[in-house]
Amino acid sequence: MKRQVPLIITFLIGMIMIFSFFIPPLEGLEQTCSLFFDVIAVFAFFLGGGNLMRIHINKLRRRKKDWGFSIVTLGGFIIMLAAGLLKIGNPGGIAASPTTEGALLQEIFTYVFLPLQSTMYALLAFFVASASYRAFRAKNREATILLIAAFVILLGRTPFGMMLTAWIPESFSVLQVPNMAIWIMNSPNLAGQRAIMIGIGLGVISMSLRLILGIERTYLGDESA
Amino acid sequence: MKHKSLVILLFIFCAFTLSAAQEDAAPVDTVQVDSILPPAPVSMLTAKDGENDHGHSITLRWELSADDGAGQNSVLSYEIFRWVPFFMDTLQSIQDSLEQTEAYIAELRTFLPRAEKRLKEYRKRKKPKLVIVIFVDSTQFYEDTIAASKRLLPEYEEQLKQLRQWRKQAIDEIPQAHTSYPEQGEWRKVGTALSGQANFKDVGVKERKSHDYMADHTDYYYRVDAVTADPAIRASSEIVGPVQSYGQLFNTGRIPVFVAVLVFCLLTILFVTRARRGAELYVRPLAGIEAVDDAIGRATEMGKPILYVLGLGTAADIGTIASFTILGRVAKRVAEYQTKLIVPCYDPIVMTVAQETVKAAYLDAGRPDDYYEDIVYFVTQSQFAYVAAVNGTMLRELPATNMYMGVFFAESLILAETGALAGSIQIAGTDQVAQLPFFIVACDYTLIGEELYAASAYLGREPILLGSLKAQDYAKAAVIILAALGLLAASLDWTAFINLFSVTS
Amino acid sequence: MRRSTIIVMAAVFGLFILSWILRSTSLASVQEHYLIGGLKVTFSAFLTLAILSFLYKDNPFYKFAEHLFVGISAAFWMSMGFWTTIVGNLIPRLSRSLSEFFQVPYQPGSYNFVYFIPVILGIMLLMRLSSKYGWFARWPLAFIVGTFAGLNFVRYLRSDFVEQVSATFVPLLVGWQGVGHFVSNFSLSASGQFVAIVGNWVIFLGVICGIIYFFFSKEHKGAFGAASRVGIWILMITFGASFGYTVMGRISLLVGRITFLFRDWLNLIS
Amino acid sequence: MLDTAFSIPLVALSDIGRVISLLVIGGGLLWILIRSLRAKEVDRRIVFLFIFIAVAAPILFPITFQERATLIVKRVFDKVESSPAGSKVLLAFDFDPAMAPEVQPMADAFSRHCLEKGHKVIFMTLWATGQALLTQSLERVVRGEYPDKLDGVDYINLGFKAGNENVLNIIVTDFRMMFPTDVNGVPLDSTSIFDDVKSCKDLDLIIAIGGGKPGVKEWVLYIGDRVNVPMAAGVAAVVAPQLYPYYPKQLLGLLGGVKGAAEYESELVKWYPHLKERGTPGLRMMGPQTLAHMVVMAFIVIGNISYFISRRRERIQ
Repeated sequence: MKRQVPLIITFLIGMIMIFSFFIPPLEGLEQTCSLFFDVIAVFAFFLGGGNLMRIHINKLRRRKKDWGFSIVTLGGFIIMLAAGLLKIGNPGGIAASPTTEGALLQEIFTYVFLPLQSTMYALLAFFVASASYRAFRAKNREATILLIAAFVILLGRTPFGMMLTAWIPESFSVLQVPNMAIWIMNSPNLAGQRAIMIGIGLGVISMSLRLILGIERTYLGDESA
Repeated sequence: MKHKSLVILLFIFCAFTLSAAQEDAAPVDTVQVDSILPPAPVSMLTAKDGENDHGHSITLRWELSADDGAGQNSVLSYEIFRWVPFFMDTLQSIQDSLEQTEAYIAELRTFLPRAEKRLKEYRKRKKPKLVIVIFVDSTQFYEDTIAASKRLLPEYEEQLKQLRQWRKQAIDEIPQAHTSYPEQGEWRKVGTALSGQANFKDVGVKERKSHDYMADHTDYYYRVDAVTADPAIRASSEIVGPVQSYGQLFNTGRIPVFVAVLVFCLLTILFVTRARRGAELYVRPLAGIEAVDDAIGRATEMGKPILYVLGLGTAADIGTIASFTILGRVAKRVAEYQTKLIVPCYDPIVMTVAQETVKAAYLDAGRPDDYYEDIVYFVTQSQFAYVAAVNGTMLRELPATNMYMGVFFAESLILAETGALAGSIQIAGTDQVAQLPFFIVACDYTLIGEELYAASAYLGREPILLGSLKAQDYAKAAVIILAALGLLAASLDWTAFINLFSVTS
Repeated sequence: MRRSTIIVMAAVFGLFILSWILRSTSLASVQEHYLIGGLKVTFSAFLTLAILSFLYKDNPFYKFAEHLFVGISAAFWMSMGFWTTIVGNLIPRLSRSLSEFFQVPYQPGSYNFVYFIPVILGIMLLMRLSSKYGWFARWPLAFIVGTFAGLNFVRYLRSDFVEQVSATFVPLLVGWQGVGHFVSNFSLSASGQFVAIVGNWVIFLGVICGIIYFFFSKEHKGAFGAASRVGIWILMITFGASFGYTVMGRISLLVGRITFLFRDWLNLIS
Repeated sequence: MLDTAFSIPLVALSDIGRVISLLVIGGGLLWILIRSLRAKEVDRRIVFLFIFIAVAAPILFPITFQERATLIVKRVFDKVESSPAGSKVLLAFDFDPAMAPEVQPMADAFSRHCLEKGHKVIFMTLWATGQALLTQSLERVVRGEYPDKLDGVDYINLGFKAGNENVLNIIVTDFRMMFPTDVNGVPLDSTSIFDDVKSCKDLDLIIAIGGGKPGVKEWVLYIGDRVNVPMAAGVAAVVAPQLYPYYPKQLLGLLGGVKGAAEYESELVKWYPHLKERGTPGLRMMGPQTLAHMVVMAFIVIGNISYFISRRRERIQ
């Protein structure tokens, strides 16, 4: 009941998905499964929200470290949820898209969600810089190759690359940095990416097979429960 | 191709000016002939059942009209017509009234209980002592309507049953109805194709009850009109038909994939069984993994902890699953050396699994009492909050070794950078190609993509993993051989071989 | 320590109010809800700076912004999922009256009852929240895993295996018209024949050597070892290229934010 | 090279600004170099500060450069340009605010180009956050700049659906099963743009804009390879290199990061000069990009110099 049923479900659904790829009459079935998945995916969002609530309410109860911030989280969560589910301030009413201009959801998105998320990723710019300063060292042959390639691309992606090597005649134009960058992207990079892609692809394929056949059960979590 | 529409306009303009010019010279009647000269019709129109589908579709192909985008009265689009028997209208009307009835019934069903409830309320309410003229007693009204609807409902249901019956029969008669061609029917437009397009797929729906249901094994007749800017000026092609649609049982366009599936499954099963029988399967050592033991030793000497990060993956991600095996091995060593292990988690499910892995490892190492719950703990399910927390741990605890194994995203660089700052030895491994450069730059050892999976097989020594790894290697060998052959094929343009690998549809 | 924090807090609060006032006054001519408008921009600027403050060190402002984000994003995805998929795709198949309530076109069908299955599975998924019945969640989990495994199995075999293999079928001699022709107009021009030929060679050998590097069940010795060494070099070029390429992306994000601060908040640029 | 589209006093002002900021950056780098030659640690916060200045300065005092479309970008542009007016183009907005600065310029360029050409554009997204961004750019670009274009006739917004790959797996054979209505609850059957469109097979061009998962890779795996509809992509720089193996067989072209956007914009304004004043964010972002790149490269050089010196010291000892 706790372990067998899930394994059977995985097996059946997996098989449907595989066979319907080759057997046209099964396409309809496959599509229904996909639609089921989409619906379940939404419940997964709900689960995420539920988990969040639970964790932060616990934090509040136990007065754990930084419990004050849990109030912020819960507050934001509840306000946004109300704005979203009740379509507060949505000019189009219940039928309109939840993200209509002027709806509270859209407002919060524009003025709170957007700056927060994009700034978080903007932090990465700084870390790239500091990584290139302290970590990007020609320690050995491999590192050196990596460094040179990176340098050429960096140069080739900026107009400076063109300025520096514009004097090179057309008959040697591949030596112009931008062209070199393009060539690296189109040939060695493509080759390397393809090798990795095939490798990982095979990994994914065999893992999928193991999952469908029920050999791989880690995703089921702890045995005891 | 640039400014095509402009060119077309130009041509039309020319056509008019020409005809205008001729007006003086030539007699009037010829002029009219010229100006309304229809375009050349499409030729070689063929229709056949749509390939590799579940039926209910017909594919049309044709040679473009000579006036496509050029010449007099240039063709702007093609309109595809199908001969439809009037019988389909009957079916349609049945459909409509059927849906109408369904709607009525649903309405009544929702109305009745409400009305009865309301009636009860009225009944409860006492009639006022002095009856004013304005006062209307709605009780009567409600009693009547309820009675009426109660009478109507079964009638409607009866009607519905009848209609369903009819529809079923009608649908069964569709193929029969089409045999009456060309009598008792007419041509109807089923779609348009833009100029320059020489094919069209008339796709119907396979649900019998749907409005645009397209019956299989039915004689269909098609015609394609070449239409100019003035929809009145058009040229019809010759009629093709009868053509029937039917479902295929196997998608022949995907045979190469099917073969690959079979071969790969066989390889995997073969090697897994061999490995289970105890065949010794060699896996080459990986620098990153070799480094693990030294790192743990180093940590023990320095008396500093070891930080193991599972990444942002869920328990169903391959990278994470591979990481669990590695964690098990690391935890075992740690337990043996009696070093401190820290495993902050991002995903609750992952945390539970990780806890068991570590617990089991301590048990293996024969030190179950050294294990405590807080070795593996949940941080938060927000990417950057997680990073902030782990960074904090790094800078506080200054671990001797940081291991990042699993699925990582933008946070990879921040982690590795901070780790380097804390002066720890760093071993990373991920199958997220976009993050590999950062790990390679900032870490001492990195397991590249598939190496991560291999590492778990190498450490876990489970026959299943070893077997499937072997199967993957054979698949790679196949790639190399095929690539070599394909190279020859491409160089000697030996297309037959290359076509073997082309997956259509 | 306590005092300093109080001072910082006060300073930030003061600046916030100041910016609000200034922004509102500058907006007064443009829109009628200028107070709200000013508040909006000021607040998002505040959040931006709060996150950036993490670069100095982890601090309460960053934590505030962080926690706010966590709450909001979870709720955002929830409401979007509800309106688009539950209301958009599920309800029209389940109930006519509900569809009427949500004003979505009802889709009658005789097999609609099957759409209760995902609802049940979904509810089982939510049971994970209870420690007692958590194991129910494995059924939907199994469904999810099954779907993905099945889809990935064939799609990856097709796109990342078969298609990639056939994509490696490149001619080694591009536009070959004999040695004479090749030698006579030999050039290192980026669009020249020689470069194209070398490119194809690199692609072919690179893929082969890269794959050889990923061979695990054979020792990397002799010619095999040499090939795998070439493979790792190719991989290193690849990663170098990715790194160089990525820098641009990371910078863009910063450009975006700074532009916001300068244009929308400080009005320094148009 | 420098932007001369300013009135006289402004030119002077911005030039002074440029010179000063360049001097600051150059001097600072020199200082860092000297410190690292002395094998002294430079606090990472200083490094951070540098990158900030390098990016901020060119935003205040704009520097613009010329761009020339490379083949991989040109192919996309030519495809959009050469398809006959009225072709059905699907634009997938699979991104969130985190990558918007990078890919929004492409998204706008694609939308403008398609509407200029008179293509019929179908917008959709697999990211909940994408729908909010989609609303914004529809307001700004489509309704703002092309008020005569009609919703449901010239363009349609299908919005977001949950389920990632599974959404694609459905629309590959049936749009209406996944999207019974558009984002505003209008049934697809009542829109003329979907008259002849049943599934992705009936489209003339698919352009996926993204940078995460689900993203372009999923589009190739689930749609591009299954239907023979030409497919192009505009992606964040992070994922662009991984997509090269799909080019040119599975993707007809690829725009990588802001540079890709800038190249596309340069091509766009060449053909449609009146689009110039609508703004070319991609081209404008290349200024800060360039300076930041120079700084990063300088860091790499300095870092390695100090590394070698320290290694020599170790050898001597």
